[in-house]
Amino acid sequence: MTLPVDLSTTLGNAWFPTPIFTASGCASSGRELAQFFPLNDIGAVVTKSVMNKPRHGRPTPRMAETPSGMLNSIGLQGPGIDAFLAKDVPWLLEQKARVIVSIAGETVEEYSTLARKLRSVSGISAVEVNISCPNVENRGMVFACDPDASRRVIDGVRKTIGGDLPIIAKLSPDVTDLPAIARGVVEAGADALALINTVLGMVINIDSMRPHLGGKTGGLSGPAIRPVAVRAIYQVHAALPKVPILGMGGVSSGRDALELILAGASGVSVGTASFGNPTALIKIQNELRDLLAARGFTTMQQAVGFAHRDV
Amino acid sequence: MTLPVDLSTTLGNAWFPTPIFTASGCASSGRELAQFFPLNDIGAVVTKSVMNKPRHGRPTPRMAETPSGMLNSIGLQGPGIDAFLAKDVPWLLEQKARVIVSIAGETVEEYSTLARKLRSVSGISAVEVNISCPNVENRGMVFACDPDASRRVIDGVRKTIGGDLPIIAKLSPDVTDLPAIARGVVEAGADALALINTVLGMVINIDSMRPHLGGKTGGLSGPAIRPVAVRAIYQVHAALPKVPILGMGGVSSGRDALELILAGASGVSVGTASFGNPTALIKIQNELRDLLAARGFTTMQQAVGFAHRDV
Amino acid sequence: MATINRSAQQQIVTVVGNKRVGAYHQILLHVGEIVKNCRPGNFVAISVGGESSKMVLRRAFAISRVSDSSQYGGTMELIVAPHGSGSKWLCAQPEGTEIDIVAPLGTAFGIPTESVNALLIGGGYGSAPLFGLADVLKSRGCKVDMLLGASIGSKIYAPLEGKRSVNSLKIYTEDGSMGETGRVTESLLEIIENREIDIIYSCGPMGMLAAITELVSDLDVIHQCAVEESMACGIGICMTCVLPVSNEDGSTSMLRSCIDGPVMEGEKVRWDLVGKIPEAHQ
Amino acid sequence: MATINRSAQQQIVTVVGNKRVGAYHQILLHVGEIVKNCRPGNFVAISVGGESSKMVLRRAFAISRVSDSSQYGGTMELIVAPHGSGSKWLCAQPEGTEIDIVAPLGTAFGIPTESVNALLIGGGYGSAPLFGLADVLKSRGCKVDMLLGASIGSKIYAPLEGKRSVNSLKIYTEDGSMGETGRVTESLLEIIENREIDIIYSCGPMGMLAAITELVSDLDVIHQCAVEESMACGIGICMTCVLPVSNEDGSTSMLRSCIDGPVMEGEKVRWDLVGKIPEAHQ
Ligand SMILES: Cc1cc2nc3c(=O)[nH]c(=O)nc-3n(C[C@H](O)[C@H](O)[C@H](O)COP(=O)(O)OP(=O)(O)OC[C@H]3O[C@@H](n4cnc5c(N)ncnc54)[C@H](O)[C@@H]3O)c2cc1C
Ligand SMILES: Cc1cc2nc3c(=O)[nH]c(=O)nc-3n(C[C@H](O)[C@H](O)[C@H](O)COP(=O)(O)OP(=O)(O)OC[C@H]3O[C@@H](n4cnc5c(N)ncnc54)[C@H](O)[C@@H]3O)c2cc1C
Ligand SMILES: Cc1cc2nc3c(=O)[nH]c(=O)nc-3n(C[C@H](O)[C@H](O)[C@H](O)COP(=O)(O)O)c2cc1C
Ligand SMILES: Cc1cc2nc3c(=O)[nH]c(=O)nc-3n(C[C@H](O)[C@H](O)[C@H](O)COP(=O)(O)O)c2cc1C
Ligand code: FES
Ligand code: FES
Repeated sequence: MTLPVDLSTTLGNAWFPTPIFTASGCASSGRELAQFFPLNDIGAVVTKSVMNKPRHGRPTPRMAETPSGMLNSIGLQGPGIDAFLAKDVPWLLEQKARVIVSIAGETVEEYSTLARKLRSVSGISAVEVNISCPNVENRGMVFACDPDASRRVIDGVRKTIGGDLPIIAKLSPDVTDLPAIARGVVEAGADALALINTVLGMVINIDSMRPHLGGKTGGLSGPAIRPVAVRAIYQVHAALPKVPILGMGGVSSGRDALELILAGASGVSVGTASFGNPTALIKIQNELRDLLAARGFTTMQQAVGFAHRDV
Repeated sequence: MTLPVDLSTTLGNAWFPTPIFTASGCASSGRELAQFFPLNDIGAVVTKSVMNKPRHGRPTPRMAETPSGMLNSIGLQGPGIDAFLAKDVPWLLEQKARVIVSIAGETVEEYSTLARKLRSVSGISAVEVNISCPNVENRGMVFACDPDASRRVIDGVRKTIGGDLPIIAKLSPDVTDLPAIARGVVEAGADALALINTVLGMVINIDSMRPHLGGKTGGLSGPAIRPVAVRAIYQVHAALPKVPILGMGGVSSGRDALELILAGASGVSVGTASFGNPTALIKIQNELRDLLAARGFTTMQQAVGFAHRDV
Repeated sequence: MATINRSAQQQIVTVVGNKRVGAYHQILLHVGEIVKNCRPGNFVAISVGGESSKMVLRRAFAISRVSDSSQYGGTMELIVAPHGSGSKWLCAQPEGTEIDIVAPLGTAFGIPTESVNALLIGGGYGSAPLFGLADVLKSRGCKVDMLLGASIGSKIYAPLEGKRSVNSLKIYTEDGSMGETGRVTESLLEIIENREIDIIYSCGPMGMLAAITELVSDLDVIHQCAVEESMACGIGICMTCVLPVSNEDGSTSMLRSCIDGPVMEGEKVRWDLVGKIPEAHQ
Repeated sequence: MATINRSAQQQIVTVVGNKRVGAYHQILLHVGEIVKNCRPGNFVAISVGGESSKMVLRRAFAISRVSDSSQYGGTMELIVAPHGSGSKWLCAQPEGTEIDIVAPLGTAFGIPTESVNALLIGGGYGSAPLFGLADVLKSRGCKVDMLLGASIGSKIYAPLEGKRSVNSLKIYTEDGSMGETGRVTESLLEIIENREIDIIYSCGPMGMLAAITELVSDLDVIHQCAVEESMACGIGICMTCVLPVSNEDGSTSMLRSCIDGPVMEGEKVRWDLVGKIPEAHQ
């Protein structure tokens, strides 16, 4: 197939043939989607956020469908970093997939430990640091909602991991001043930003008349939050035009991906859309290529942040 | 018609026969909806936020439809408080509607001025203070995003308006710590809280490749944000169980209204749903009555915050 | 305002016809009694997408024609361009589908009390309400000429039956695929002069309405146009559909095109300020 | 896991039948070649609501039966209860509608290599996959008895043709409106003993599956059950559908019921921990 448009992109020093990635937690470790398309066809697989130890996650029910979206409260169920590095990463690299490992912790220390374990692994493209986790050292306040704690996490990861592997800090939209949080983590050493994690929400079951989710609150994702994602990306790109952004939030078509790119995203992760359509990533990638071509772009990079141009 | 369930509710010392109200800015001044049902049939008409002077608002396009929602950027177009009090309030009172006047300002002083002009008007049930407005004295930072500024607005209104008229402070969900803002305005004299105003969002037009709205960003409303509203109401009711909440955000059926009530709302405003269905308020009110009856409630009040009960 | 939307009703109605006509769909709705209150210029607001729709807003369409004598009782005809997801959904509805409408909404074209010479100008599907208007004008003894324009021939809507009430019909397309090559404004001034036009009724893209207003600004001719602004509610409660309109005192108000329109006096609309805020420009 | 979902395909298929049967809809899909890979116990995940749907997730339904010989080529039958908005939408689709499916998904019932005595227990629409299973078991020389239960008679799904492969069929309803009054667990132990049952296959509400597991826990009988957890993706990528399942070493893992199920060994599921977090209870 000939590429009419050069879709390639970079985040820090990592290169990707296309800007369409999976979203952390929406592709498990990659194997399950490989049934539907070769993982090598998309830009990268962003793996489910892994913690230091194995973890059961939250009780069921873990999801509720909402208008044009869904709530989830998985609670970071996973095998722990050691099993993950032993089993999942080698398999992904065998598939020639580009791999971005997402890590999550409950303390600043846990993030550094994860970074240390990752440092020696070769073949990984980048690390995404999911800081939308409760900080057990500060009354469970989510790291990403606390400018100081977010900085310290990224600072710890940067110092441990050394200078090579790009660090993508993934932020929560549930804050008063997102550009301030973004600036803090960039100063602390993040090479790129992932925007946005889910929006905190809740559904009450009107039969049991209690919160529907086992974990009470959950994260809202899907098309419902796309306007929030576009705003977040636009705001942060305006404040920090040189910092690459991995955009996400409700993308389910090439049109949506283009919208995030025009707002300032250099890459686009697709989460919830894969639940409704296992081949969503391929469809989105193809549609994006056509839309870029129709607008006269010869490279995807030309479109990044194009909505900010002067009149 | 016999009422199998007593739907009446109170916010501070104001009494309403039903908990279903219009939402500010989604019923203009009431006249237009009166074409479709008697305004006296619903709990109250919350009028469009009025400022001290007449105002043109933001340039068009002022709206974009989004999945299960919409963005608006009206920019508080309106006739100014004097014309409003002269023309609109008397007409509403003539219809025997309960009236909640929503006010908005650009400075703490403007809110106090509005409160002073309202003080002498009789027949009004309550004043809703929309503090989701840019504060011109602080780099345009929205009052509701600044704990200190929100307090000062409510404090000014309370002092000016005296002790009688209930003050409902309307908060924005776009903050890191909503219960903290809520606590601040209650301490400053708010009798009740309105939750939630729209969520900040943006749509990029993929043809012009620029922000679609004349005002660039807009407020997201409709079913898409309902999980955010439920979470906000639940959180604030848990933190301040004695403070009545006027809930809103994506309510378009009795089921939705019940969900907000179970989370902790004593009243429910309906906004965007009226755009899709001019008789939405009546439909919602009837459905709510049936749902309450089916669950064995004899009064609406019994259901307020019911999802918080101990096991 | 007291008289606006006075007879608006919300009703579930049945699609009794859906036929492709060029680039458009001619959709016939069985609406019953409502037809009695529909005037040329009024519009209908329609719920789209069905019960599980992610589209929360109604779509506005000009009422092309109503009839009370057909086999179905009161029917309403719409000419719909499949544009975005809502109008495409409507165009895909087969006969028998039930849809939720609110109608009639908005202002109507003013009908002169004497017999005058009227020129009706339509752009694209903007011609839809003009044929019904022509009928009314003709029945009042007016002479009715019509100009229709579009980018291409398939976007000209000019039904055979519609031409009965029209004295002359001239068609323009930008690509020349039908009628003359060019726009409806091409020889507008000559036509007005030659045919001694007293009143112009126009409906079509905002650019066309603005251009007509500009051309006739120095003439002693009335120009009523049906504007089209993006609408969220259609009934005056959301303030999204505003247009800058001159007041008597020279100031400008942002008026709702759904209830102070869609039919407005062309010369009162501040076309130069559309999409801007008046303050900054006074 | 390498073998799970190996033959899953996403495909647009046509509804070729939609018939009400009691409280359910029997929906027939023309799916073509896919039928070759469908085994009793597998399920299908269906997009609902059409193009402008606000429902973003697929709905899971057990494959009731597949056939490759009918007039339509390969067809798949589903028995759907109109429950919430998605299943109601599916039940409202007329013949000719195109829908987007992913199938076959998940584990299948294990088929014994020798001829054994099998007892099939279905609750509500849970009986749907059991008739196809009965066919397979019978063709392997097994003796197949069946118990079906539901709250009311209209929720018993027991098609005439389905009974061919069944040695005996006993029906229970809680209100007594069909068969015996009571639940399928009523005389379960006697039935197992009298009929010398070697293996139980069950499908139905989680409470029923748990009750059966409990009852047979001391017996030397295999129990395979098809579980039903709320699913967001159906293909193993979201982790919403997990169930606590015992490992060999006595620890508990949260396994995905969409790819490690829906068919699981009843005794391995920690029914007491469903809806809880294992750590807190070990
Ligand atoms: C008074 C009036 C009369 C009209 N008459 C006709 C007619 O006779 N035939 C016809 O084909 N079209 C007509 N239109 C335009 C028609 O309303 C739009 O094409 C339609 O709303 C687009 O909806 P969509 O879902 O296809 O597009 P989308 O772009 O998906 O619509 C998104 C949102 O924007 C609004 N919107 C988008 N474009 C317009 C527009 N041009 N006007 C108003 N709202 C818009 C929609 O209501 C919707 O809320 C009329 C519009 C108005 C205001
Ligand atoms: C393996 C499996 C096989 C099934 N087989 C059948 C069958 O043969 N016939 C039948 O009628 N039903 C079956 N179900 C249940 C069916 O999936 C649900 O009734 C359906 O998803 C409800 O969707 P809704 O839109 O009607 O309800 P809603 O309550 O609106 O659904 C909301 C969301 O929750 C999910 N959900 C709700 N209930 C269930 C449930 N019980 N199981 C899984 N997801 C759920 C839906 O997928 C959706 O995402 C099966 C479920 C599973 C997991
Ligand atoms: C079921 C589910 C699980 C998720 N798990 C993670 C996770 O482990 N780590 C993470 O950083 N984000 C996680 N997310 C957030 C997504 O990566 C993404 O930021 C969000 O869902 C918005 O994108 P979408 O609308 O395309 O899904 C999860 C989202 C969902 C729906
Ligand atoms: C078009 C529009 C205009 C609005 N104007 C106001 C306003 O003037 N003052 C205010 O406090 N809220 C305003 N709101 C917010 C609503 O009152 C409400 O808080 C919000 O829309 C959420 O409710 P909904 O989802 O039911 O619309 C406006 C909302 C919309 C959609
Ligand atoms: S469309 Fe809502 S006021 Fe005109
Ligand atoms: S439903 Fe998504 S992992 Fe099972």
